[in-house]
Amino acid sequence: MTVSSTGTPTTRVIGGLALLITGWVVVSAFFITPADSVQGDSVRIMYAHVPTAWIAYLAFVTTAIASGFSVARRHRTLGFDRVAGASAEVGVLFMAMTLITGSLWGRLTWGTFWQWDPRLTTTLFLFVTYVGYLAVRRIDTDPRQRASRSSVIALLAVLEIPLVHFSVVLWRSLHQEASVLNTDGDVRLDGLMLFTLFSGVVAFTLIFVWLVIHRQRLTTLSDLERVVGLDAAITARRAENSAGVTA
Amino acid sequence: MTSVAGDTAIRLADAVVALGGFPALAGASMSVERGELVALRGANGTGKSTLLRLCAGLVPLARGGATVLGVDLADDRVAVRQLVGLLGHRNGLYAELTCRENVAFTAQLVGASPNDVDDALQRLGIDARVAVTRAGALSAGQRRRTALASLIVRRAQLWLLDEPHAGLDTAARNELDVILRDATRSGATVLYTTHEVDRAGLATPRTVTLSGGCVTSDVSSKFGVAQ
Amino acid sequence: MNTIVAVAKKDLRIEWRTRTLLARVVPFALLVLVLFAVALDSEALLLRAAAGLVWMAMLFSTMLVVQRAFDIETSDAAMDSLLACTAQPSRVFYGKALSLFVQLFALAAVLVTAAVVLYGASVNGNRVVLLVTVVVTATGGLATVGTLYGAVVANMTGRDSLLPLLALPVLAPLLIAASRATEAAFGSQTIDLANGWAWVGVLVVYAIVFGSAGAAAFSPLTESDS
Amino acid sequence: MKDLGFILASWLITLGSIGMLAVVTTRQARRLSTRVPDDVKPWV
Repeated sequence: MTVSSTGTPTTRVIGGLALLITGWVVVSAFFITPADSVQGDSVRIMYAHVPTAWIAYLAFVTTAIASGFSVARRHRTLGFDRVAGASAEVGVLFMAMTLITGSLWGRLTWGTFWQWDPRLTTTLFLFVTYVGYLAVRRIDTDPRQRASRSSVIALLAVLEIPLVHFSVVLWRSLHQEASVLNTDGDVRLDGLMLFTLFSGVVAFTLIFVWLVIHRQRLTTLSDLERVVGLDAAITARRAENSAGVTA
Repeated sequence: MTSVAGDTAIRLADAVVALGGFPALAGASMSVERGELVALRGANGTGKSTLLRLCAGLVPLARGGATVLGVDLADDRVAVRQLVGLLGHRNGLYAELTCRENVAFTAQLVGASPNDVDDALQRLGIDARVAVTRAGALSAGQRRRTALASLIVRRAQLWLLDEPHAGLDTAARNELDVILRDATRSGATVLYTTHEVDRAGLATPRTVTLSGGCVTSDVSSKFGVAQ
Repeated sequence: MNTIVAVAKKDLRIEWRTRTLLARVVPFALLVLVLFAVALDSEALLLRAAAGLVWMAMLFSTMLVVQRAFDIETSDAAMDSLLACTAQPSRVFYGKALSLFVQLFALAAVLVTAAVVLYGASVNGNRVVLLVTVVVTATGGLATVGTLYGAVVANMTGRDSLLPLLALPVLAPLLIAASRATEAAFGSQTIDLANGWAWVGVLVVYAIVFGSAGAAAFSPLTESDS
Repeated sequence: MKDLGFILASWLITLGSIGMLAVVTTRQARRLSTRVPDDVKPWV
């Protein structure tokens, strides 16, 4: 019998916990926590937005570190590369969600969907950079070649992002424009609000771990499928060969 | 340049190379000593070119073992690049440079002198008029000769030639045979592919035949193989 | 050093014979500047945007020049022999970057002149020094990043669409810095000369960072896979 | 609740995309798992 999933008892526990805590966060965010004194009800978006953003950054840090280890091991073990890829996939999705929920919140709080402030701009470039990273990973090639190429892109992104951030900070600092509303999202929170936000971070971290485990196993599966397919193809080619000799 | 590998230039043990999932080499085993001249024979699509590209470090080894000039290809296939001269299907020439400029560029990179360039051109029968013609405007045979001249200038330890005789006229073919034997005499190892039986038999002391991505026969003879 | 010069000379000689830059890239870049002018439709706005538009046109043109620079190498598998002939792939990187630098510098000179003529931008006195420094450092950054990502996509399928996707986000800091510094050199009201020089500092750091990263990353990037 | 539309949209987008990725991942896993024998799967 073949095991028809990438799940294990550990991932099931992680998944269950993630669902449970997410449920609590949703209930608390909508019905239990009060509206913020400055932001009003729009603070309820924050309970989704902040954990999402946290995961997005965590994902790219994970990708960078895993790529570094992959290079250090000279791509002999593909595990690091698979984790790097899975983490980037999840990170790109979370980054997109961060940008969307962030601009919805911004519309309510600032009155605009987008502001060219350093944090937003850097996040946008981070997003585009990792979309490119995933495009490189999608090119069908030998897994070790894939690891070698994509790790270079990931490590160059580590160089790129601070430069982007620094230049955007410098750029915006030259424009003395008053903010629409003098808040950047770092609001003062009471105990329950903080606890909800913290639960959200925990829940989304568990979701992230669950997704990365499963998605890196997917890559393992497709790499293994390549190996299994090659075995069959070698046997076929050799058989054809001996048949040709006897004929 | 000396290597720690001893006397073995190429050692393949059940080497498998997969190109887009297809096992172009499906477990080839062979061993070539330094200074040997070996012809690779086989029909189209039997893995001759892939075997050469594997030895040149251009394609990854999927299974088995492959050591070329002391470099383990499973571990680091880039390291072998510098020791090996490959003449593949494509000539590796710049179409906008003249024949002589192409060879001279190679010479500059490896630190050979302009005299070496002239010698190489002369040996391959490239005259002054052809030498100043853009590579893109040359005939297929002339481009082949230019690429061979570059290879001579490089003085690689292992020569890997894919159909080097194809497109050459009789005089050039005979001269090529002399060049290859000279190369082995000066310590280089030469592995070339051909599907011409007589050439493989007469000019070469050893003929390895590929079929279905595997080595199916390996014949050594001082007098050539009667077919 | 020898290898760097040899590779650069080879690339420039090929460029001189085909005149791709002159015949295709320069007209394209000028066209971009003209089209921007038509799209913006305001002389005041154009003058304000001149610096940014020049560097936008430079970025797009860089994509073309880089693609051409690696087409030369891959069309007859010359890259394989080239790398086989050199002990240090980083020198091939610097050689190709050097030739890109020369070409892009010439292009930048044309585009800055065009901005003066078409958009009414003006450069005078000690601003000329700033402008030349900006063009040199920014072109240096463009050349190194262009060569690096050109090598990334050189042996990939579908590289024409992949190169801008990978390279343009990386070039964003350069675009910001070069545009602001050029604005200062054009005598903008929003940025003074001192700020312009601060941006040059960013450009220098950028060129050095990607110059060294490119040299280090070049070797693993050039492994072909088929 | 003020701005309920924006708040609901944010949450739906967030949870919806996570859910979709989870579903796509498990379906892909189910499809690929059958093509690879168990003894080579490191987590079995």
